[in-house]
Amino acid sequence: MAKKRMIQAINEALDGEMARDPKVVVFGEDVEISLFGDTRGLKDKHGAHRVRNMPISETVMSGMAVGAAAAGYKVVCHMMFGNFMYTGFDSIANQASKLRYMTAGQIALPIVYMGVFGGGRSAAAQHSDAMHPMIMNLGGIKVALPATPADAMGLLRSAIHDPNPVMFLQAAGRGGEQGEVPEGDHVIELGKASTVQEGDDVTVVAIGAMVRPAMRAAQELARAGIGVDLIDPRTVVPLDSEMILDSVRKTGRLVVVDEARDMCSAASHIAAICADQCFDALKAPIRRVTVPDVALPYSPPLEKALLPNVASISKAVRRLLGKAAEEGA
Amino acid sequence: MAKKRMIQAINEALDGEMARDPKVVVFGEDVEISLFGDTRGLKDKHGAHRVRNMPISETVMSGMAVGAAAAGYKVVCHMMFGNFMYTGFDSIANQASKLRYMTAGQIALPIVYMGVFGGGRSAAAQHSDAMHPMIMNLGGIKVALPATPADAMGLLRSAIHDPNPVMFLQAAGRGGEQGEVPEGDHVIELGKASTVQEGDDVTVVAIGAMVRPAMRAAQELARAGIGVDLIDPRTVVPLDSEMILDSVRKTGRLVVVDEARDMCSAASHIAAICADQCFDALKAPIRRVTVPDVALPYSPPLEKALLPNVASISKAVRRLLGKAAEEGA
Amino acid sequence: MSVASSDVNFSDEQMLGFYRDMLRIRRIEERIGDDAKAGNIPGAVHLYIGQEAVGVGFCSQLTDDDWIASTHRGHGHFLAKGGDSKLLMAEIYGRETGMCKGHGGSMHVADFSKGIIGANGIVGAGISIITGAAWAAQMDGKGAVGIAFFGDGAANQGVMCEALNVAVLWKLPVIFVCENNGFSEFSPSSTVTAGNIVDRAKPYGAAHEAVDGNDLIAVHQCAARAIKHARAGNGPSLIEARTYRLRGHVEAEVSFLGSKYRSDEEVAEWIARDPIPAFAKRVIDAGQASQADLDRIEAEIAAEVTEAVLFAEGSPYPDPATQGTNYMFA
Amino acid sequence: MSVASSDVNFSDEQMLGFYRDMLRIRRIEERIGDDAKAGNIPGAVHLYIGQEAVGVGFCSQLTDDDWIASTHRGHGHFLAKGGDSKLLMAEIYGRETGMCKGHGGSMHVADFSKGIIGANGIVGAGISIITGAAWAAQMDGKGAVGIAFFGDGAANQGVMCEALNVAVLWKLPVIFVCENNGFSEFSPSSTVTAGNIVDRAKPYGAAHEAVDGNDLIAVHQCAARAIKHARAGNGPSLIEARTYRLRGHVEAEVSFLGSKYRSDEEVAEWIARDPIPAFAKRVIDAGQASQADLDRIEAEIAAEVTEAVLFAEGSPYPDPATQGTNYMFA
Ligand SMILES: Cc1ncc(C[n+]2csc(CCOP(=O)(O)OP(=O)(O)O)c2C)c(N)n1
Ligand SMILES: Cc1ncc(C[n+]2csc(CCOP(=O)(O)OP(=O)(O)O)c2C)c(N)n1
Ligand SMILES: [Mg+2]
Ligand SMILES: [Mg+2]
Repeated sequence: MAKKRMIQAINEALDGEMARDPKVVVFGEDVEISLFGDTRGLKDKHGAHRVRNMPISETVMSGMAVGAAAAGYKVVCHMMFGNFMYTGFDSIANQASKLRYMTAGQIALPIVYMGVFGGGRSAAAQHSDAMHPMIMNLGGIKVALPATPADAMGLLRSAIHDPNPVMFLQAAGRGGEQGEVPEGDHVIELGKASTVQEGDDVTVVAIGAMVRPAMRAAQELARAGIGVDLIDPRTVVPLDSEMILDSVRKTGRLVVVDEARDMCSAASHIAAICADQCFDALKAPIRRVTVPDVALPYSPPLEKALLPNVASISKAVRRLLGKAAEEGA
Repeated sequence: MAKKRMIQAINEALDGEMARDPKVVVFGEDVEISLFGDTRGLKDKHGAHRVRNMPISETVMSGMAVGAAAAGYKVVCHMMFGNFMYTGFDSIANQASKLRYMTAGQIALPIVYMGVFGGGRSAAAQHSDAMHPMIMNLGGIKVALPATPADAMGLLRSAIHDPNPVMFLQAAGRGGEQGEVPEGDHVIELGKASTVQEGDDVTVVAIGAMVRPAMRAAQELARAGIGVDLIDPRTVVPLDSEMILDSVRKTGRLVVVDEARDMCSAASHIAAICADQCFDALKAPIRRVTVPDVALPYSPPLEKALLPNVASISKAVRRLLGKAAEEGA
Repeated sequence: MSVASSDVNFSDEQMLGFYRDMLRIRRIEERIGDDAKAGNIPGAVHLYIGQEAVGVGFCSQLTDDDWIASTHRGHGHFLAKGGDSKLLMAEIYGRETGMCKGHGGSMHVADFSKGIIGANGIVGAGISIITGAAWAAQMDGKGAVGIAFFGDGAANQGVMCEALNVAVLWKLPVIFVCENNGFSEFSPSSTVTAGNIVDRAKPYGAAHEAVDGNDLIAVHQCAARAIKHARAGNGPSLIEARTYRLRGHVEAEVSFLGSKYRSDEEVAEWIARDPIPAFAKRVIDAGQASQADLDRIEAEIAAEVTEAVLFAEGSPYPDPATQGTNYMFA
Repeated sequence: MSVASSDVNFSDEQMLGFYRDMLRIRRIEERIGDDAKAGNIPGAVHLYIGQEAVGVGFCSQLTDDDWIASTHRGHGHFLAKGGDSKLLMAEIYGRETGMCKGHGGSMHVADFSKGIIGANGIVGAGISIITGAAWAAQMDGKGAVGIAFFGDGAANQGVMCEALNVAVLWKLPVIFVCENNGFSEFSPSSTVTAGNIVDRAKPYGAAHEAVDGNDLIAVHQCAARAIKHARAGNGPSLIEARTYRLRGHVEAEVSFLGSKYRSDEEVAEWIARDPIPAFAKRVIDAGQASQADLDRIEAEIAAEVTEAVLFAEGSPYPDPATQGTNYMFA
């Protein structure tokens, strides 16, 4: 194990996969110099034909990923900010997510669409969406949202190996986050959640960047005698609903923390699954800690107030356990 | 009241609003001749400047709607099939849904994006998406899904009057459907659900094209002594959650029928709201009758099997009531 | 014997091959049209009838390693690139034995083993996909090319310009073939398309050429130049082939359109310029074939059509119990 | 006295006005840059420094009834079109008193009452929006125009071609102003842009002109022609103004980029062509103003900058208890 920054873990995963498999290619706007650092140095190591800067043309870009993948390459298509996906959305929503199905499995489409998502840095409405629910609803695209450097490396490797389109969403501003990363070929299977912390009183499912505040909240709650079973799904497609259901069957209570806008969020969906499949185990309402249905604001205090955080997660859990009084809320 | 076809009701709503308000304009691909008939005849009546054919250029089209609305027009932008929205998605997802918010309410954006959605006609994957959940998750766009000619007329009128972007989604192939439409200026407020049928045993919320099979199922279930409270939300943004919650508080049971793919569907969200806000009233798991997470197939028997229908709705209700045995399932 | 048509000599066999390829598309599609009218085909059907010379002119010079991307009007390209008529017909009939096991239908016929990326229900979508496939071909370094066929309407999708730009910069072996049939659905080109489409290549410095899309030999020669250019690593071309669809935009249109969008005279004019009879005459006039040869081809194709339809009709629908949710993920 | 610069005479007052408008943008943005470096500004900041002649050249000929749409680099256009510096500064500081009450920030400053549709975080997005606004202006019939400012990078978004096509067909009063500063973020134009951007108007038959974007008078004259063309109902123009951004793509770039993407020599060359000193020299050389005049303007602007910053700094942040969820729907 070695401590690594998130962005370094991503960079090493790309580097390692490019070294292992000559079919892996990376393209996107400014991937050569690399805005976030995740693709930095790849061109020098792996050649100008495999690491290519694109013009600002998301429409053709997202579709080129489909064509190059259909023709046998493992394509990493860097969309920079997730919001720019909308500009090239047809090839994601109508092509990548459907082409294999429409042709009855004639092809595999090993594409990784990468992008930064979510708020927290005053990037304002057009650079802060959490678009994983929308992609989930498309059905044909896997979605990975790593919460730690180790998961970023392991999930990205799996995403590149995967014969299907995978949306790999990096949390905005978390590139500098440090964490232990196993040596060697660290791979994490898509569709396997992780139990961040065990507890018996309440299940908290936290997605992507929400895992960190949820962890802090869980620690704080532990001091108050509340045991949180904290689950990080790591991928929402496939979703490890079994692990979530098992946990809720144990605790009887569920809070889902999601950085998406509330309506039709991943939180909604996880809540719906549990309200359906482990209803009898439920001792309390299912709570969602999500973003209100607004485009995120720029001003730091406004933005901060709208994003889930340690306090709002704690509060939701305490209320669920009828301990609202204790926190004076 | 007079019997009218759905498409005629839509056409009359457009015609009436254009006659009333010279600021109402309609544009889109082939809106002059009109593929579906909904915009037919409008050019002759209201002039070539107010009813304009667009080149096949969804990207500029969806954005022109934003600009023309910001500049004072009430813009009806016909996207033809809902799936073509993805081609012009930036202006919907990054602009129309956010511009008012980002500018702190400096402008209103009275836009109606129209399109046909959903399956049932072997239009295959790229013409059959139900994209309302994705739009719901954007937050800044209202979404209307009329189930009857009367609602189509009333909701469309309200959508045109509304100062906000509204996605008006017509169910594929339902244009010929007949129904009674009130005379005069029939308007239905956005955000008001309708109780299609009252009952005490189970609440069924059915969206858009799903209302009809849900009604048939409810009638069938009534003969078996099962009372269905059938609710058609009519708009999912705003969502009349009060009416839904009140019903579930009465019945204790909920089945949501949605033509969207299951993951992060409107069904998921409605289920999540109820699992949160009326948990104590629930006597049984919340069930979703939705489309599996696939792109819809072309072949009629395959497609039929994947869409919710009278049988699958009935079955979900019977199972919920523990009457599975009776139907031999 | 061979005919010299501006520099190119085609053998009798080649000429008959072109004729066969065009006629095969025509007859198969006529049958599809009849079947659609008879209500035997689910979904929408867009026929390529009248435009066959374009698809055949290009695809007859490609191998299975070359890629094509097509449109909603894609049967012709599928067949011209070597697609199987039985598998096509069964697909359009929505049967289990179809090329896409009934999952795709008319607008999504594809055969990746033959380099047919497929028809596409989204106007313009094939342009970006083929650009990516051409990038793959370039990296493979084996001289394969990618061709996107699309309509004049699709040329107004901004993606065409994005693709021209990147293809020129990267020198991609790609050919953008715009089949200008004069209409975007029911809108005449002049009302929705400014200027000449072929000129849109110029600002990017892409090779470009306009060609009579109803003249198979002209198309073939033009295609040969563009393909050579691409295979040689010289980058993309934009070809505008002027042609006409002799059928409706979609077979069902008469039943739902309230008015006409083109005159009978215009249609008649273009029927007179139908690429297939013109080509037949040319072959016969040049003495490269006899009427008997053509009749034999006609008969062979008739047999193929019958066989394809029998195959489709005799095939089961896919079984919802085991099909329909299988292919989302590999 | 007035200077005759290819046909156009500008009064002393006008010349000083141009100078003031450019310098005002410069000084306000220099301060924004300093504040960003000092960590006083949340979010990303993209400065217009070096490109002021373009925004001023165009906007000085517009009224509040004309529309402009801008980019991520939008402060200059906002100010040139009459935006208030206090409201701008407070917005960038994220304060309640900002133009957008802190909801938008640097990339979303807008003032609809002045025809400023706003900056935009999505490259190319303003192009379609302004096309719609121009359609509205056409319907209004009062001679208003719409102008989209965008970069050379944005010119590779297909939407530019879609907009040119529809604007020509509908004869929309719209001007597409491409400010070619040589870079898409960190990619030099030559690596991402094929051919000359201005030529992209040609296939559509749109009016077009290339201009030295660092020469205010040249820009002004070019703008005058395009605006006249639009107001007269003759349709769109595409203008390519060659310029350079003297600052980074984004103010923070030195802190996160691993390498340089342009040479010091190149930057020095363009500093030598800085539009503002050049214009100052021109005014003085022509005897249209004295150094004292310029100094007075400098002092006035310094006061405005100070006032704007004090206003921003002294303003409260919006209160999350009452703000933040108010403006999604009207
Ligand atoms: C993105 C998108 N927009 C609109 C449509 C609807 N549509 C189908 S075919 C067509 C016209 C296409 O015209 P053209 O590209 O000239 O091809 P043609 O039909 O003439 O062969 C349109 C508008 C679509 N399928 N996809
Ligand atoms: C759709 C979209 N893609 C990518 C980006 C990221 N981005 C922001 S500015 C920029 C470069 C823009 O270049 P240009 O249009 O030349 O404008 P300049 O920055 O030079 O003024 C890019 C790629 C974006 N904001 N939006
Ligand atoms: Mg056409
Ligand atoms: Mg630039």
